[in-house]
Amino acid sequence: MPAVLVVLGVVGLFLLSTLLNKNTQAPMDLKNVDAIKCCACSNYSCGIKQQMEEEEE
Amino acid sequence: MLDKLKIALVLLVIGSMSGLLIWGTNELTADRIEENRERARLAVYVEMFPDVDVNKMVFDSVEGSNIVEIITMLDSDNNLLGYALRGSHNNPFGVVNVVIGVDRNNSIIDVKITETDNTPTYVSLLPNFLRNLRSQDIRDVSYDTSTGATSTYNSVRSIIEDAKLLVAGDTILEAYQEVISAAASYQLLFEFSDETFAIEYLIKDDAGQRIGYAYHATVDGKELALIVDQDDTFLGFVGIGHSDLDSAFTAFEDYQDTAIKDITLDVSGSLEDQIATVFEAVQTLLTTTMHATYDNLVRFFEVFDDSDELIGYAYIGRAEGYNGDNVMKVTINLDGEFVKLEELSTNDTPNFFDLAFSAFEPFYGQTSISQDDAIDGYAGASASGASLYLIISSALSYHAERMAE
Amino acid sequence: MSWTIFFTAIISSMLINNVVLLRFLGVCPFLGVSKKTESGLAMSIAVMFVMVMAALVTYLLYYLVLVPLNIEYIQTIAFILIIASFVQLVEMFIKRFSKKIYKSLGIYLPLITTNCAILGVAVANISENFIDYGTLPGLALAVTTAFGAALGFGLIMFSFSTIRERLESANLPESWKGVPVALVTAGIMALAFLGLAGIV
Amino acid sequence: MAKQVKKSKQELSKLQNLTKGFLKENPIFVFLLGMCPALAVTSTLETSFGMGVLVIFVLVLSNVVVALIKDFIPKEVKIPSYIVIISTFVTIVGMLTEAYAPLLHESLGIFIPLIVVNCLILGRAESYASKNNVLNSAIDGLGMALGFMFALMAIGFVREFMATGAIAYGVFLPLPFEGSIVNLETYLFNIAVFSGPAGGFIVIGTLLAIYNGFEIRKQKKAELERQKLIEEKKRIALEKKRQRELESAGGKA
Repeated sequence: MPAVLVVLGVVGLFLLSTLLNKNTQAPMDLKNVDAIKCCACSNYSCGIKQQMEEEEE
Repeated sequence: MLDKLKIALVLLVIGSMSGLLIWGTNELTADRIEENRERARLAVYVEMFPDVDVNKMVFDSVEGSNIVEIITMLDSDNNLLGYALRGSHNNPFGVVNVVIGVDRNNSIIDVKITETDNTPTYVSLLPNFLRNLRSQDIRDVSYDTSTGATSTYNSVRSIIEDAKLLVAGDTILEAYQEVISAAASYQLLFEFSDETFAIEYLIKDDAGQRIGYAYHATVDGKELALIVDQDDTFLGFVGIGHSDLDSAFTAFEDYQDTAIKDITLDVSGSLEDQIATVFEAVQTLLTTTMHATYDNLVRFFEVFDDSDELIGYAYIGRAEGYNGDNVMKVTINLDGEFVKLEELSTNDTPNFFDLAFSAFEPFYGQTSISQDDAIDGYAGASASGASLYLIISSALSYHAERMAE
Repeated sequence: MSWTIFFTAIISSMLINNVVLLRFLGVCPFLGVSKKTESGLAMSIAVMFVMVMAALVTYLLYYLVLVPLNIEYIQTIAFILIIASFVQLVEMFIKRFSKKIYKSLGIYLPLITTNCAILGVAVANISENFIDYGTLPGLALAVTTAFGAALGFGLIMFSFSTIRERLESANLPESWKGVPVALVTAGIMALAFLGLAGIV
Repeated sequence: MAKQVKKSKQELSKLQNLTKGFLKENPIFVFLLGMCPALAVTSTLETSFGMGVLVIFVLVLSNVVVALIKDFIPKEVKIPSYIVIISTFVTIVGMLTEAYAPLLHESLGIFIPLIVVNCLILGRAESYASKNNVLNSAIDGLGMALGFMFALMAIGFVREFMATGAIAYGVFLPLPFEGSIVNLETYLFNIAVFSGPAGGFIVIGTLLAIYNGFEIRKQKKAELERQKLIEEKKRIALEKKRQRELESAGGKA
């Protein structure tokens, strides 16, 4: 059973940190970046690149 | 709030499901994984000894050698298949781990590098070298000299050399046990440079008591040992790792259990004559010198001046220096004064050894040496100096003890 | 144990077992973010911070929780979750305390969770059995190794981004432009790095 | 380079869904996802195949589970849920491999746990399984994983052949045969660099360039066709216009 408890523990930790992070506003004009978008994106340099370029413009 | 609760609940369910699934899979596979890991660990041995019964391997750890472990290989009917010697050596590029498989007749089955930090490009130069070792007798192994991977090569070589010693050592002990059944270990006492016999070993029983001495010689290309007990009673000859000379040894059976000093040989035959030469050389040694029973001493003998008058005693001692044993001769005069120190053999760096050696010259004429005074002299050459101090102080106190009797 | 072992660990994980070129960890960010020197360096700094901290956290988790409880088999899930939560926390702190840092480093943090170099180094640290040196020296060694790996990552990101800036303007066949030529260049760099194998 | 794949709005058929991963949406050659394993475990055909099989398991299972529970997962905790699900399956698959194919486990080593951070899996969960039904998600997972495996095996085939002159040499999987399927006389060529790190980069780069070459030719052809079609249409329009003009002129006349 310790396996289940430890897994639950780390899941809880992750949940907590995710929620905390979600609820913290990114400073002013910057958007929150979503990890999953980078992964699901079909461009090899992920969404990050476009976002950077947008910011530079 | 309700949202948060829902989130927590969902993650709780997912987390528990995941934990349960993993736990369940582990329950199913744990035994098999354990078995696989064990098999992988032993794979190198099983490859060398295909018939080995994995459950009957006996692991004996070895100390003071590049060989870490000797594994005895038995098949399912308890027949001895051979030994695997696992060795480890550090060179400047990291560690080299080697497994040497030796069958019951001491011939090498295979030599494998199991793990190394050495540069792979160089390690890959070794397989031919390793292959050439196969089916050689480990006690008489010969190497290709050049592989292009000097460090790795030297590491493997020093591991094999130690394996050789261990395996050969076992045959020596087995040979002794034919003559003295109580023999449990032996220890190098002295290597002779220009005698008919080469090495003197001290034989001990399992309580560490001195029970005899062995003198090794080579006759007709075969190694033999003459064995006497602690009182120099002749116990017999024995072949080391072979029985080829046994028929020649029968000529000496008549003299068994007699003090070696009192024996007058009368044998005939060419082999017998050669063995008799060895016998007489040992006899001469044992009549002119006596065993010293101190740990760091080998033997002592009387010293005479030109007019054959006794002027003192010489003690030969050995102790571990910086790079192997130092063997020294210590002369003590009739007043018990330390009068001379001579070097018989050393592997220590000459500069340091000389520094240590000269540090003891000021003590000539003294009957005892205090450790503190000695250390001041040889500071800077501590290993060499400590070995010389041990030899000299052993000689002095042994001498004092003998004179008191 | 002597101090040289830490030096050896850094050199070895930075050059001889370079994460990107010789262990193939972190290839995706290597291809994605190495187009500009500036962004490559920012990414490397973020990776360095997370990698060192992740090595510390996973090592402690493994030897203080998983091993005593005899549940080493949940290593994978535990490590990725603890790394992911760590990244989230770091992101949160950066958001809160410095807009400037968030603008330059923060945007790479989400990429880092799925950067296999982080998890890879953490898992490799465990399988290297640093614990044989003792718990604390082992921890120090694990962290040092991670630091060296991050330095190696940064080195490659930097040197490769400078090469890449040139490649962009090179006159190449249409089909080789972009990633293919970048990969072949990386292959040639890997060949060069193989030559460092003997230095420790 | 056409990296952006056009999102086709119309529904793909089941078969198309299964086969799209091979060329049109190949995870490695088109999306460049999972490059780490693509470089690291492709030194031989067997390890490539083995890695492919593991990815098939993980991707299909995680896609199915994500599609099953997509309605229950709150939007804020999508990533945590997906990561937990994926890493659960990776852990399980890792244990099964170690139990039943220990040699494969040993040769893949650290890259089994690293399937967790393979963006292919997380990416499919996010962009497909969370929006489609269970059956389609399973087919999508299978198709993409097969495409991944196909790419790995193509790389592994080239690398192993160049490095040893053999095809499928030394089988790690619990298959009923051992040894090499085809072994040329190895001394003819034995370019060890291809089994090493440098070979991985170079082979993938070259295969990618070849793939791009074909794509570019296809695009050019399509472009040419389009141009022709446009010209044809223009010509027809022009002719019609002339005819009309003629007619109207004739009418006037």
